[in-house]
Amino acid sequence: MSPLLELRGVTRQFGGLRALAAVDFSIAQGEVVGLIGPNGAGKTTLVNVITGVHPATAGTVRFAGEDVTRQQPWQAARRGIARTFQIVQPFPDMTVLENVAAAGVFAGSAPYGVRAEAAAMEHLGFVGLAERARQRAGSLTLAMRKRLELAKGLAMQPKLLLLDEVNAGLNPAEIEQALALIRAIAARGVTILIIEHLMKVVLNLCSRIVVLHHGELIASGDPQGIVRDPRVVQAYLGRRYAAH
Amino acid sequence: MLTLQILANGLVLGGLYACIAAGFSLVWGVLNVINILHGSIIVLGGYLAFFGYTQLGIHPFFSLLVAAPLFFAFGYFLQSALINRMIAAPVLLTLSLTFGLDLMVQNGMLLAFTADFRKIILDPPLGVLALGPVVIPIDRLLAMALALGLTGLLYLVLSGSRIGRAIVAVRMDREASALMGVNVRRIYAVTFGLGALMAGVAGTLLAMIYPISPLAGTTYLGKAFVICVLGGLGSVPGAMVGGLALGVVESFGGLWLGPEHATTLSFLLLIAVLLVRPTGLLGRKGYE
Amino acid sequence: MLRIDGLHAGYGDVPVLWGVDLAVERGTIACLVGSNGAGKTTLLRAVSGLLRATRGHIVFDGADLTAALPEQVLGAGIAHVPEGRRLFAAMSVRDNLLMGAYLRRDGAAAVAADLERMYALFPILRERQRQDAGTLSGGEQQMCAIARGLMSAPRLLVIDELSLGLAPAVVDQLCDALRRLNEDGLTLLVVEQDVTTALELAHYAFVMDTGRVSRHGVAAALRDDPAIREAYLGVL
Amino acid sequence: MKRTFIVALVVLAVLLAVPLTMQAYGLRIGTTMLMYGVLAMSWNFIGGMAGYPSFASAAFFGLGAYAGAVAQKYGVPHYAAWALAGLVAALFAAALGFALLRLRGHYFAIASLVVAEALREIVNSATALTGGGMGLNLPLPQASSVEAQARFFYYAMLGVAALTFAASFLVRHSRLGFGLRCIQQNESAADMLGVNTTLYKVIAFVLSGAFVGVAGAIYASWVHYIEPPDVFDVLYSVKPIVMVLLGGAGTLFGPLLGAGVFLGLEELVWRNYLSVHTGVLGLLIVLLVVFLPKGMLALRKA
Repeated sequence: MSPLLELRGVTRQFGGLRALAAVDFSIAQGEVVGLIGPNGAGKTTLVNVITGVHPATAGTVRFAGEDVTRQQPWQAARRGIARTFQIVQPFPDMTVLENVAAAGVFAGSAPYGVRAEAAAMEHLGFVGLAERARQRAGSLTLAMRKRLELAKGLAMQPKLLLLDEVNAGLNPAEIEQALALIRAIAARGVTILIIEHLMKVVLNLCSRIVVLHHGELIASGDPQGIVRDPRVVQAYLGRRYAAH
Repeated sequence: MLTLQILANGLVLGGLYACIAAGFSLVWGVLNVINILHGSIIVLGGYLAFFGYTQLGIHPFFSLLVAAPLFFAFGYFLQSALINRMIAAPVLLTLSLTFGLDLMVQNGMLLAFTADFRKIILDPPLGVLALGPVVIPIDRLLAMALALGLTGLLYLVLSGSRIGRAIVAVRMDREASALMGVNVRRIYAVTFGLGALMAGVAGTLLAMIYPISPLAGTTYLGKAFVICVLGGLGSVPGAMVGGLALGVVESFGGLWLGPEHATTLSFLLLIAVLLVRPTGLLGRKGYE
Repeated sequence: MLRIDGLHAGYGDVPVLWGVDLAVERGTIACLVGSNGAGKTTLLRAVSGLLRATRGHIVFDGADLTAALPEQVLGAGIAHVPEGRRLFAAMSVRDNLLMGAYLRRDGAAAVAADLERMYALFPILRERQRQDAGTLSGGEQQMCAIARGLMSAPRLLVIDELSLGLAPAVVDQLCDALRRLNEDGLTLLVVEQDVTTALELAHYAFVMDTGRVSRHGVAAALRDDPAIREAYLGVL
Repeated sequence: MKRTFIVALVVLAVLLAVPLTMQAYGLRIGTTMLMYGVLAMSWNFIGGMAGYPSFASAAFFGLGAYAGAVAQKYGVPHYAAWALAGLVAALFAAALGFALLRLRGHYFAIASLVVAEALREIVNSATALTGGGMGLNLPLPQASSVEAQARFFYYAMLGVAALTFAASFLVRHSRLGFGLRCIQQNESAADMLGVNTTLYKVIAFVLSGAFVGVAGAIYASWVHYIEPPDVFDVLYSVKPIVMVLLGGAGTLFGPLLGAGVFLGLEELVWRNYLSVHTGVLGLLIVLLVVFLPKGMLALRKA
């Protein structure tokens, strides 16, 4: 079976800066993959390339058998690639419900109107925000906004969900809740790519981990192998850590 | 030979354009506010010079010395009293605000000065300077030299003085400037004051060359837009290059297409540049 | 020297700080660690007057700075090196440093002498002094940002995200410089994501969690605390 | 939604009945108010719903006026000429939209402002077609009396205003309107959610041009003489913005309310203080921006 997402030789250049250098990797249908790497390794750039925000300077991106290297972000959304943001971006003056309904209407297949709102309400229930449905999205706390992002992601009816640092800024209890949510989403058969800082999260959720460093893919494999890989330990965890 | 003469005319015109645009560009770049009032301040400067000359016999080159502090104070006051309140508002609101102010000033000028066109006619005239085949009236040449000199002076102030560095710093990063101890609101007021000063001074020089009327400001405002986009926001060298370029383009355009098309040409140039390089030809990205 | 009591602050209608208590002793290096979004940067912004606290107090050397403007905080002796350096990119290194001295009224000679001190502290800045700050490498930019903060002759230097995106060797070099400054009497408050680096550098540490200081103590003791090791150093 | 319908029907009934009781002066005011309503509601598509600070209304108005006038000069009957003017303005808006809507903020505002100036210059110099600075005369419609003529134009303008309102209503309660609101709130986030932002913005821009074009053509027939500085006047770009700001941007009735209030103020000032009327308009704008930036409808919520 061909992979759901496949990147070949993907390079992204910003002026003189090479943010991604010939990255090859793929994700199979139903996988939960973790993408880790130190700050500035190119993780968010990779997500931006996949979703068409910054098209690749070289290389190809294939999604569900289709070449999508040159797609626009809205096309990516309609093809079934949903993403959440490191810095959450709701429509602040719309209600929580409207935010989720928008995702369903424009990326999913919900027709505009009452039915879109009903579907949105279900997703809000799933992430535990049902009682906030009529509130302004701008008035949510950070943890709630992260859950709103997940609800929006789900409403887009994605084949592939890209979670960019969904746990950043959450406390341990909130992280536990978020992990449970992500597991529940994966159980629905959604393929997930998690970009994470916290090793704990990735080790807990992912069947496979890929490591970016200075825009290059330096390792890929099962979690236990990755944490023992000396190159990964040096690049990501730091030599001080390796010495411990 | 005609080419040389047209080029000379264009450069003389361009020097004045640079002076017009420098202040406008500075205000836009630093405050992220388009000052629609800029054109009317130019015209006010023109009236100051006109009445100074006809009523009191003060030569326009000297009324500069009065105009500069007067318009600086006007701009400083306007910014601290009114525009600072709206500085963070959406584009539409700040634009409407300066537009409303402009309507008030225009109306005031119409009442005070009527719609008649006025022009300073120097008596005795300063004559012309002939450089081979190229002939340039001396009053125009002096006006250009003064305009370029003032623009250069503005550049020196911005790059070499403490307050100038603060203005540039605020343009690049408002918050980091605040962390350096810069009082951003005061810098905004100073910047707006400098913008008004440049406009007023440009007006005193223009009144010797072109007839002024209360509604003439719109044309100059249009030129300032075009130059800003050509040269990039908030950059004095950009305004200088953009101004000279526009002056030359307009005089050659007038020659080849007829003078009535000169304005259209500059607008088409503006749209073309905006489409190709939305941050201006020489522009670098501001903080907006 | 710096004392923060029950500080609440946030952006618009989103609260970020929920009663922060923290104290920095004169002559020490304190560090503030915590996960992304715990509120470390928000706390520093509240201290330096970029953000108005909704409740609580900030007191520095006996002066109440809770409602102070950025220039008043700087004038009181606290300089803030912001996250991401925030240099004036199209200005020369030298002009950036001079911007740091913007508020000083003790004369050009004193400023020039301090400029020399900065060049002695970070010699690479002397070589690059005519270059635009935007052309510097990441490590050089951080040096420039620290030096710019020092040019205001502060008594407390606050640094946000010291090591962000920098190579380990550069971080070591910066830490050495900060230790020397501390030995000369400067008090420091450093926000750092890399807990190992932070606990090596500092005398005393504060751990932030969702808008509060959840633990604090002598750095060496925290380093051996199993809970900290588990939460922030990973599970290995 | 039902209440909206009832309110709209009542307003329409009143507007239909009003001319029966009015003299020429009242009809002139009524026609102007309806025209302002069209301008304000049209600007609301791009400026209020999508949040783009457009200053292109004068361009659409002038273009429509000249398209209608030139068509009638070549013998096209006036209804057809008006429809043609709307089409020309719409096509122009579509082409312009693809080019300009990539710009944001001040740059978009200025580019759209400049378009009207450029059009005016072009019309001014295309003397053979437009009469240039001499202006252009339009044939008078056949009507029995001055009153009947005034009534004819009143109803024509009412027709366009009703169409514009219907379009606003439909857009507001559709996927398109929802998408425009998303764009207004956060364009790049809307893009990520699957909103084809370019297409939506262009549609909004076309809607903001088409009805203004028709209104311009009717205006031209109504005053039966046009010249470039009159129909390309920058105030045609600014007044609708003031009206919408006055009434409340992005709302359905706000622009209409704003148009009514604005015209009332304008008439009052115009009649009593003719020499300072632009100054008072300016003062009004300044006060509005400083004290009531969210419009009169925001007062009710507060």
